Formats: sequence, C-alpha cells, structure tokens
Amino acid sequence: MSSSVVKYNNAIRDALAEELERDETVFMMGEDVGAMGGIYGLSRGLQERFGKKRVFDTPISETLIVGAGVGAALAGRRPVVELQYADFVSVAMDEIWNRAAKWRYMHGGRFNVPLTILAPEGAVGGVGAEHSQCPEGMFWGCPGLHVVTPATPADAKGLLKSAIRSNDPVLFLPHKGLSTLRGEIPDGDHLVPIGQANVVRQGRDLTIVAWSAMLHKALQAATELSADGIEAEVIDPRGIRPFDFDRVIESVRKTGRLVVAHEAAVRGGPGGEIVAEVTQRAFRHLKAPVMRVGAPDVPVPQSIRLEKLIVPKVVDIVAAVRTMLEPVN
Amino acid sequence: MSSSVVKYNNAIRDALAEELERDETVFMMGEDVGAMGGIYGLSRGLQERFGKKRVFDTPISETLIVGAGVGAALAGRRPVVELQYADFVSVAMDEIWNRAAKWRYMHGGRFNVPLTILAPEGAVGGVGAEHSQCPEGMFWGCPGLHVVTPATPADAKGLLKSAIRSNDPVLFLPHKGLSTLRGEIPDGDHLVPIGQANVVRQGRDLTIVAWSAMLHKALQAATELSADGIEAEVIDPRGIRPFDFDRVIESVRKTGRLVVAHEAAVRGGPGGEIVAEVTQRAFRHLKAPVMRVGAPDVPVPQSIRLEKLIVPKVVDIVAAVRTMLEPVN
Amino acid sequence: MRQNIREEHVGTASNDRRLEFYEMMVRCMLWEQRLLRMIEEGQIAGYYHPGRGQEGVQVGAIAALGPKDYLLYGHRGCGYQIARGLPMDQMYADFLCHLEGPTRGLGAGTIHMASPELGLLGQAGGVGGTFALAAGAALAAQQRGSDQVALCMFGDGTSNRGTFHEAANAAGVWKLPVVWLCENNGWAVSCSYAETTAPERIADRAIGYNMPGVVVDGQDPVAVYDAVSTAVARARAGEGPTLIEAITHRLRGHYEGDPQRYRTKETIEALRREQDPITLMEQRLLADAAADAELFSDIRKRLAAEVDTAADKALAGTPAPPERIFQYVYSEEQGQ
Amino acid sequence: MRQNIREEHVGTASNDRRLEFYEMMVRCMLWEQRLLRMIEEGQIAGYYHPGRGQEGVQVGAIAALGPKDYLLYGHRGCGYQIARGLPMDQMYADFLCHLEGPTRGLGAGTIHMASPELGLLGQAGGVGGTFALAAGAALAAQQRGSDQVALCMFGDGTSNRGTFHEAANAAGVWKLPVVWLCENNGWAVSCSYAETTAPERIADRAIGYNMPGVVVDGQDPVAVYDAVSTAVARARAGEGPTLIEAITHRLRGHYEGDPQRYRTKETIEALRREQDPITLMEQRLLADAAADAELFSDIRKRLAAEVDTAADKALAGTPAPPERIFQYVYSEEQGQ
Ligand SMILES: Cc1ncc(C[n+]2csc(CCOP(=O)(O)OP(=O)(O)O)c2C)c(N)n1
Ligand SMILES: Cc1ncc(C[n+]2csc(CCOP(=O)(O)OP(=O)(O)O)c2C)c(N)n1
Ligand SMILES: [Mg+2]
Ligand SMILES: [Mg+2]
Repeated sequence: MSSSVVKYNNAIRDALAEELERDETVFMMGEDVGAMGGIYGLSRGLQERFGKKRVFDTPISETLIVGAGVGAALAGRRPVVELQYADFVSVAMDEIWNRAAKWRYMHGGRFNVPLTILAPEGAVGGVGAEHSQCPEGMFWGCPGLHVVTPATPADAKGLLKSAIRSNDPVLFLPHKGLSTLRGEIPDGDHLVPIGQANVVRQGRDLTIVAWSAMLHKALQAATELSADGIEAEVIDPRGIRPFDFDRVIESVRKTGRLVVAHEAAVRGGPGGEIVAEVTQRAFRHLKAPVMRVGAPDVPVPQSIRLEKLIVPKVVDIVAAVRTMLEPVN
Repeated sequence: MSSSVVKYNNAIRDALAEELERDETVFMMGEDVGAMGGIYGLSRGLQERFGKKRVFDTPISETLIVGAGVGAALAGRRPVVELQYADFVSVAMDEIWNRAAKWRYMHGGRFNVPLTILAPEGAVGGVGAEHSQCPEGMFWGCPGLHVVTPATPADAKGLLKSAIRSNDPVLFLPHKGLSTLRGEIPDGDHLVPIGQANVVRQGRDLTIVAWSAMLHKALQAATELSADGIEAEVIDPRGIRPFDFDRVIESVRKTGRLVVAHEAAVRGGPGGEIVAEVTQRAFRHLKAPVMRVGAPDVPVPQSIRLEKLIVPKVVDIVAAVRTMLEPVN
Repeated sequence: MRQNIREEHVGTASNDRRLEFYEMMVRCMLWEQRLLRMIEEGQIAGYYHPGRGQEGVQVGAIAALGPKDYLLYGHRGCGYQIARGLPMDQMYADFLCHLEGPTRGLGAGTIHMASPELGLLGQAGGVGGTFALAAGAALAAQQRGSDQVALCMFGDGTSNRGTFHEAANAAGVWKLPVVWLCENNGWAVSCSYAETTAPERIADRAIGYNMPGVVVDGQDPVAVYDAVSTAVARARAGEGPTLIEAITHRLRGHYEGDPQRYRTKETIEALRREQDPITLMEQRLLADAAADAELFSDIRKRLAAEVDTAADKALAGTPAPPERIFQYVYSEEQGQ
Repeated sequence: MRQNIREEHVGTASNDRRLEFYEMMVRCMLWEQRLLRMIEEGQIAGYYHPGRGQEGVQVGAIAALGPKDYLLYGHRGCGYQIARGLPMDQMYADFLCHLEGPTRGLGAGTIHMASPELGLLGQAGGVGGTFALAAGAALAAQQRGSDQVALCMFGDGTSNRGTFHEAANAAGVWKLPVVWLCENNGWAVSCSYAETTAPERIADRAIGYNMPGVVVDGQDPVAVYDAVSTAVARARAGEGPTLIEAITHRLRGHYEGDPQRYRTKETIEALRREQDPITLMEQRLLADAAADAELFSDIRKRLAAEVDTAADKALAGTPAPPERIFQYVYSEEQGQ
C-alpha cells in the first residue's frame, strides 16, 4: 500500500476534507474556523473549498457550539464542532456530559448523536492555566462518550475519520505540540478504529502506556533504556474511552511492570483508572507497583520556563522505570 | 462534653446559622434558598432569621451563582452558594474549575477565595441521570479546591463550619439520602478539620474506605463480616481533596487488604486515584489487589427500581470482601 | 410602548377550531388528573411538575406546527406531548417505567419522551439545556433547505440561563427557523418573576437578538396559536426567529406535593377561579352560543374514558428488566 | 430610535483634563510599543493582544472610577492596568515572568495582574469569565453598604457568552452597582461583528436586563469618561447597573503576529489614519489651540523615558524560581 508523509495538523485537515467530501451531512463550525481556518489552522482552506454552509464561524458561545452540535446531530446532521482550546470543555461541560453523552440513553435509544468535538489540548508555549490543560481524565466517567487522543499523523487522520463516522459523540483531542510532526499515512480511505490500542514497540521488561505527545517521549525513553538492555513495550491506547484494557493487561502479564505516563497531573489524572483496573486484573503478575508519570498537582504555570518544568519529560519516564527496576530492599 | 442528637440536614442548617451569626461577611445565595429554605430545606428559616440581605434567592443562573460567589469572595465576603443538585457542577464547571480553584494561583496569591459551594448529591428517589450523580471524582484533579463529603450529622456540621471558615474554595457535597439520619453532635462550636480521615471502626483483616452514604453501608458490611470473624477497619476520608492518604496507608500496611466503596461508577470514579496511590505506596503490604465497589458504567437510570439496582449495596461490599479473602488458586 | 414588541390580543378562530382546542386542553387536564392518581397511589416515583393551567399555551402553540417540525418541550406537565400526538398510554408507560414508554422503561419524572417521527427531540433535566439543541435542530433544517421549524418552549425562570443568550444570539445571526416560546407563569419554583428576572417583559430581550418580541395571552390557545403561527411562517420564509412570551398561570405547585408556602391560598384560589384556560374557553364558547354545558360534559366523559383506557393499557405493560440499565448507552453497544 | 438607548456625543472637558487623557493614552501606547520590542526580541512568550487603538476607551473609563472601586479589565492590551496606576515596571516584570510582577513570576500573555489595593480583581483566561465576578464584587459592595462600584470591561465578541446574560440579569434584578462597558471594536479574532452578534447595537441588550443602554464614541476618552461617570454615579446612588457600548477600533492584529487575513491592508491603514484616538485628541487640542506639536513631542519624550526606565528595572528583576510552581495554590500551603 502506498503512503505519504504528512504533518499532524494537515492530517486532521485532510480527514475533515475527506469526510466533508464524502458525506454531505457533515459540517464544521466553531470560533474562527471559517475564513481564518481555525486558530490552530485545522480547517484552513475548508470554507473556501466547501462553502460557508459547510464550514462556518460561530459566536464566542461554547454552550451553543456543543449544544447546537447535539441538536443538529439529533436532526440528522453529522457535525464537527471545534472548541478553540480543550480547556474550554469546562465551559460546555453540561452540554458534553449531560447532553451529548446521555441523550441517547435517557431517551430510550431513539436517537444517535453523531457529533465530533474537536479541541486541541496540551501545554505549549506559555499560554497559561486555562489554555494548556489535558482534560481527558475528566471524561473517564462519562458513559455515552468516546475520548480520543491521537499521537501521530496517521492516527490523527484515521481516528478523526472514524470519529466523524461514529454514531456516538466523540471528544477528539489533538495535541497542540504535535501540530508539525510528520508521519507516514497510508493513502486512500485511512480509518483507525476507536478504542483499539496500538503496541508501538515490543519489549519484555516492562510496559509503558502513553498517548498523545507523551507517546513520543515514551518511545524515546524506551530507546534510551534499550541502550542499557532494558526493553520496554510501549502501548498507545489512542484515547481513554473505550480503553483497550485487554491489550494492556496482556502486555503487563508478560512484562510484570507498568508505567503510565501522561501530560496531565498525576493526582486525579487519567492514569489512576488505568492503574486501578490493571492492578486489579493483573495483580499476581505485577512485580512492582504501577508507576505514574505526570505533572504535579498544580495549575499549569503560564511562564514558559515553569511550564517546561511541570510537563513530564523523557528523563521522568526513564527515572520512573529505573526506580521500578531497582531491587527491593 | 455534652451533645445533642440532630438530623443531618438540621446539622447543615445549624452550621449555616452559626456561621451567619458568627461572621457578618458570611451570606448565602442560591435558587430557592430564601423564603423556601432550599429545595432540600438546608436553609429553612434562615432568611427569616438573618434577613434578605444575608440569605437570598438567585435567578436560575448557575454560572452567576458560583461566579458571583467568587467575585464576592475576592471583594471580602465569605459566600455560601447552593447548587440545587450536585449534578449542576457541570453547568458551572468553568466557574468552579477555572475561577474558584485557580484564581489565587494565577494571580500570585494576591487574593483568598473563601467560597463554599453547597450541592447535594446522590441517587435517591428516581430523579434521573441529571439529578442523581456523585461528581466528586471530577474534582480529584482540581488543585486549589477542597472537596468534602460528610457522612454523619456531626461531620456535616463540623465540616461545613470549617468549609465556611476556610480561606480556600470548598465544594461541600452532602448526600440527599442522609437528610434524615440522626446522630450525636457535640454542643458548642463543633469543627471538623477538612482533609482528616476518620477511622470509624478498627479491624485487622482488611480496610474499607468509604464516605458519605456509602460509609454506613460499609459499617453494616463490617458488622455482617464480623459475624464470620472477619474484622474490617472502616475509614471515612470525609472527602477527596485533600485526601488523607497517610491514614489509609497506615491501615492498609496493617491489614494488607483494601476495598474502596463509593456510589459513583467504578469506571472513572473517585476510587481509581485512591487505588493507584495506595497501591503505589503500600504495594509490598498488599495481599490482594484493591477491590472497588461502585455503580456500573452507565448514566443513573431514572426508574426507581433500576436506580436501586445500580446503587452499590451492603451485599456488594460484603461480596467484594469475600472475593478478596478467597484463597488464590 | 417598548419598541419591537407587539402585543397579540385575543385571537379569533372558527368555532370548530375553538372546540378542538377545548377538547385538547381537557384531554391534557384529564390525562394529568389520572397521572396524579397514580402518584397518589404510589405507582410512580420521582418529581412531577403539573401542567394544570398552562394547557392553553401548550395546545395553542403546538397546533401551529406542521408534521415535520421539531419540538423541544418544557417541563411543565405533559400537554406538549399529548398535543403533539404521542399516544397517551405510552406516556403513562413511561411514568410507570414500563417498556412500552418512549424511554423503554427508564422512567419519567424528568420527562425524556422522544419520538423522531413526531419531531419530539426530548428534554434536558437541566432546565435551559435545550436552547442550543433547538438552535441546532433549526440549523440542520436550514442546511437541508427544508422548511422545518424548531419550536422551543421554556419557563420564565429558565430564560435566565446563559444558554438562552448563546442560542438566541446565534439564531438571530443565522436567521434560524426557530420559535422561542416562553411560558411565563410568574414563578420559578418559589421565586417570583420580579425577584429573579430583570426586564419588565421577557419579550424585551428580543431586540438584543435582533428578532421580534411578542407578548400574548397564554390562557387563550387561539391567541397563542395565532402568535406562534405568525412566527412559524416567518421562520419558514427564512426571516429568522421570534421570541414569544405567553403570560400564563400555574394552578398547582411547582412539583406535585409542593406546599406552596411562597404564595397564599387565596392567590391560588383566585387563579383557579379566574385563570383556568379551560373554564375561560367554556365561557367564551358559551357567550358565543357555540356550545352548551351538555356538550362540555359529553366531551369530558368521552375523554375521561379515553384516558382511562390509556392508563389501563399502560398499567398492564411490562416493567423494564434489569438489562435495560445497560442498553442504549452507545449506538453500537460497545461496553468497556 | 431604539428606546432606552442614549447616544453620548463628544464630551467636553477642560484642557487640563484632555491633556491628562492624552498623556495617559500616550503612556499606554508607548508602554505597549516597548513590550512589543521585548516580544520581538524573544524575551516574552505566549500571546499578547495589543491594545493599540483602544486607549481612548480604557483611559476615559478608568478615569471615572474612584480609588476604592473595582475593575475587571479586558484582554485588549494593558491600558487598563496602566490607567489604574499599576506600576509599569511591575507590569513588564509579569510578562518577563519575574518575581516583581503582580503574579510573582507566573507570567502574562493572558494577563492576571491583580492588586487588592487598586481594586484590580484580575482576569479570566476564558473570555467572559469575569462577568459573574464583577456582579459578585458589586454584590459585596452593596452588602457592605459601601459606595464602591465595579467596572467590567469586555469585547463585543465576548458579549455573546452566556455568562454575560446571567450576570447582567442578576445585576438588573438586584440593582447592583456595576458598569458593563463593552469595547466594541467590530471584531472577535477573525469574525466580524455582523457575522457573530445579532443586535444592531450591543446596547440594545440593556432593556432585556432593565438597565439603561448607552452608545459612546470610544475613540474619544472624554465622551467615554462622561458616559462612565454618569453610570458610576447611578450605581453609587443605588440605581443599579448600566450597559455602555463604546465604539472603538483595534489598529493591530488580534494577537501580536496575527496576519489579519480577514481584513484588507487598506482597511487597517484607513483605521490607523482616521481612528487613532491619540491622533484624534491631538487634532482636537490643536484645533482648540490648547496645545502645540512641541508639547506633544515633549510629553512623548518624557513618557518614553518613563517607559524605558520601567522596562530596564523589570529586565533587571528576578526570574521566578522553580518553587514558584508550588506556591499560592492554597491559602495555607496544604499539599496533598
Ligand atoms: C440548570 C438547572 N437549574 C435548576 C434546576 C431546578 N429546577 C427545575 S424546574 C425549576 C424552575 C423553572 O422555572 P420556570 O422556568 O419559570 O418554569 P416553571 O417551573 O415555572 O414552569 C428549577 C429551578 C434545573 N432542573 N436545572
Ligand atoms: C471562553 C473563551 N472562548 C474563546 C476564547 C479565545 N478568544 C480569546 S480572545 C477572543 C476574541 C474576543 O473578541 P472580543 O470580545 O470582541 O474582544 P477583542 O479581542 O476584539 O478585544 C477569543 C475568541 C477564550 N479565551 N475564552
Ligand atoms: Mg415559571
Ligand atoms: Mg472585539
């Protein structure tokens, strides 16, 4: 199969374009997504190509953006709505949590809610506590919703296309720090199923679960560790709902050790649920307690220097692994 | 020290009355909290006693309720604001998460935010998916906020008084199902510090962590198990932020077994963080993986019959304990 | 006179039409009466927000919709669904948590009765949660180039939610085919209009969204029908949204069982005497000699029987089995 | 004429006052100019939203406040803080993430400069997050029986947030001493007013909250000063809130670096030529022979030196140490 090298953000744009092309019920709206093409350029050129009826700006009204997305979905459309920053999920939390996710269940399955919420996440460039968060952990307990966090251009494209085609609401969280990352994408209608983990690297000594920007740090950590003869298996769950526990647990049964690394804070972050479930189901196989790598329990400081200090780094993962492998005294 | 027997809801009212009496900067606002005394009666009689300037109704405007609470706190008052249902934290999520919790940090500690948000939680009486949730888990990762969940009249009173006096924002979540529960409360200025766990029952065989309505089921389970010679230590953390990990871990080091029981769903619920941290810090002491007891991964069904099926019961805790104590094969 | 606000006066309609409205209002009233008995008898749990007194708005408004239009209804009773044609037995079934109800046994209280066929899109438990949904449904209609309209009904208290502002503004900008219909009964639970809602009239808010504001007598279904019909016609013609404020009265408590300490017995009794839309319609029909007491009594008897049949059918239905808990969370029942 | 909306015309003021405004506008402009150099030189990260062109609103409005009043400022530049008297070196320090800044090294970009002494309550990164806070601060003032007023400034795009509706309604009902001042520059990032905001004028929204609506020329600080003074006086007298819409223009991009593809170079140039509030004030002062070119040049030189001194002082400050990350989360540094 032939493939092309594409940048992460362009992969997202290609996914949007292909789905807008493919299905006339797909449309996209959000603040500045029209002529400007979105503040992160995810929809650049799409209004020009598909017209103002398909790709258009909204007022600064996040409850309207998500809520009207739900309404349009109920009325037969397949909306993609953009929140300028993933942090703004808190502005539209009621619409995501209680409208999008629960509508189908509460109304006896009479409707589907084929809504995609696109919201870039991550601490990049010193934009402060309200424009830098990775909020996926808030949605672990949100039945009815899918939550997706692509780490590569191929996944960004394939997962977004799956999200748009899904009949259930999907919170799609690309990482701002990956926007110019290049990667191979198979040509043609590239789809990646939602909820299927990706074993990105094989290894026998321990398992690292990491997604989004963190996956790349995990892979780098794995390379460093490999120089010392430590072989890490690196798994990208590609999101947290649904979560491919089976794949992770299979790996942990083999390696006996697990590190979960994410950009959000450790305390109350998305890793807790993974640790709890994996420990429950693979307890007898664990040679050491699961370690978590993540930010400290503070808001993201705006100073770019301080921000860099709280965002977990390759060395943090390496250090966690080394601690874990130390003989117990 | 003398004490009186008081109902849970009356204890909350007493706490409000005492703090309104004690500090003239304290006031309370919310939908129907004035003449009606709140839909759950938590402020009954307070407007009559303290006047409309101290206890008053608001429009149906949850972002205003919390946000104006923050503003008034910045401007020197000590507001108590009520959300009619804890579920409505999602409506004011941005105000809780990004205003109340982060304001101090983001603004260089120039202000305190002495705000109490009172919001009854829990699945009681078939009021459906949007009026029954226990949302504390959503705030595990919310630095700057305290989250408190009282299980007894004494704690309801003592924790609420501490919350109102705290210079930091507190999300105070009484349980609707406990409203008529009676309990002893020491007379006088009864304060319970925020973030201090309560070892409610001593035991050697396992530890059960449970709070709010679930605590009582845990205690009942402990009594049942005791008949079979199984002695459970039952710990009420009294909330989740700050969480008294030291106390829980001390107990787990002794018993080697932990069950975490809460009313929210297991998947993505508040238990995950507890399991992750305890497992990390007490791994070598654990004879079995930590078990979680909670609701299934679905919205709360409105049917009172179905609701009863998803709310965890005494038998569920007992069953978890028995499974845990089974010899490994 | 406030600029941009039009006052609709008592509408005119044929006798047949008025009798239709009368009959539908009585149906709603009797349906509720039977439901209240079920509540009293302990067959139904949760809160119910009785609609008694607001049948005029609900019946008049919904009669102005075409078969393909969308309806986002309010929480004040069940007149909306009945007027829209949802079978009454299915509605009881929902309250009884029987599988035959629209929610397939999940239960009512907070009502979540949806029907794609009838354009009933359902309801949010958080009041004001449907404003944006109505805008979205109208947007879908506009995109399709259909002439469908979305009618969104809500209470005066609910109009203070920020979601109203966001949805109304977008509707104004995009000229969405949506009709915002406020049932202003002067109360939000225990809070009076004046204590919680700033403008003299809700319709005063229309100009802020560049749409016409209309005030109408909600106790007269004909007046409401006229106002909503005009708004629906505007919407269909691509001229955008309208905000209608129907002045109405709630004759019972906020929820069934509400002791209503916030208003006097005398007030309530006076309202029941003077503001019952069914009585008012009877008086008008009598005054015009368009009907007599016997006709009213015949209609009531016939509808009472209809309602009883529906109740009996529902009561004989199937309680939702435990499996229902796990159904319909996702379109493809993907578990975790 | 829209009812309830008053148009303020060019205000009158003494020459001294006008020169004061002129000087303050120049100070804001020069302060920003120096900041932009720091950005260019890579000393500052994050986004900055230049205020160039809107100094007239900010300077005029803030001059109308008393020393104990509260200010919830907007994100459009830093004229607010300068006009309120926050030391300019501390403001640079914030952008440089130096400990001497109000955030004690946490950094600006999204500006979080607070000062209890100056009644500067800070800013929310989510635009529109301060509406409710302003209402709350005004509520506190009202409860205390003080005559403090809260001034809340925001952009036209931000007025479409639901939080505005909720706060404005409460302010109207409770007659809160708050002044809502919209800086309508016709754009929200790349979206024009007409494409995203329904009413002809933002001030049209006032009647929906039972408060006066006022439209004022934002390029004239005297007119803004007059309008805000009137509103402040109303608020102090217990007569409640006012909504003021100041028509203004943003002469640079939304953020520094914005290529502004959404408007033409000609438009921008015309705005800069015709709508610069500093030039306009110079023209008026010259026309009235209240100043001459030399005076302007003297003022500019003096202020440029003031600004440079502030910048130098800030640049010599102390970068926040890593510990800052963990400070000020809670009032009693309780860790978890
Ligand atoms: C977001 C939200 N806030 C509060 C409530 C609780 N509540 C339910 S109905 C109601 C009153 C609504 O008043 P109004 O809109 O005037 O309608 P009415 O009950 O008078 O028909 C309230 C406060 C809710 N369900 N959702
Ligand atoms: C809740 C929220 N939505 C979106 C943004 C991103 N954003 C920042 S400024 C801005 C435009 C604001 O426009 P306006 O209120 O007119 O002010 P102006 O920039 O024109 O001064 C947007 C969309 C944000 N910070 N917060
Ligand atoms: Mg009402
Ligand atoms: Mg603007």
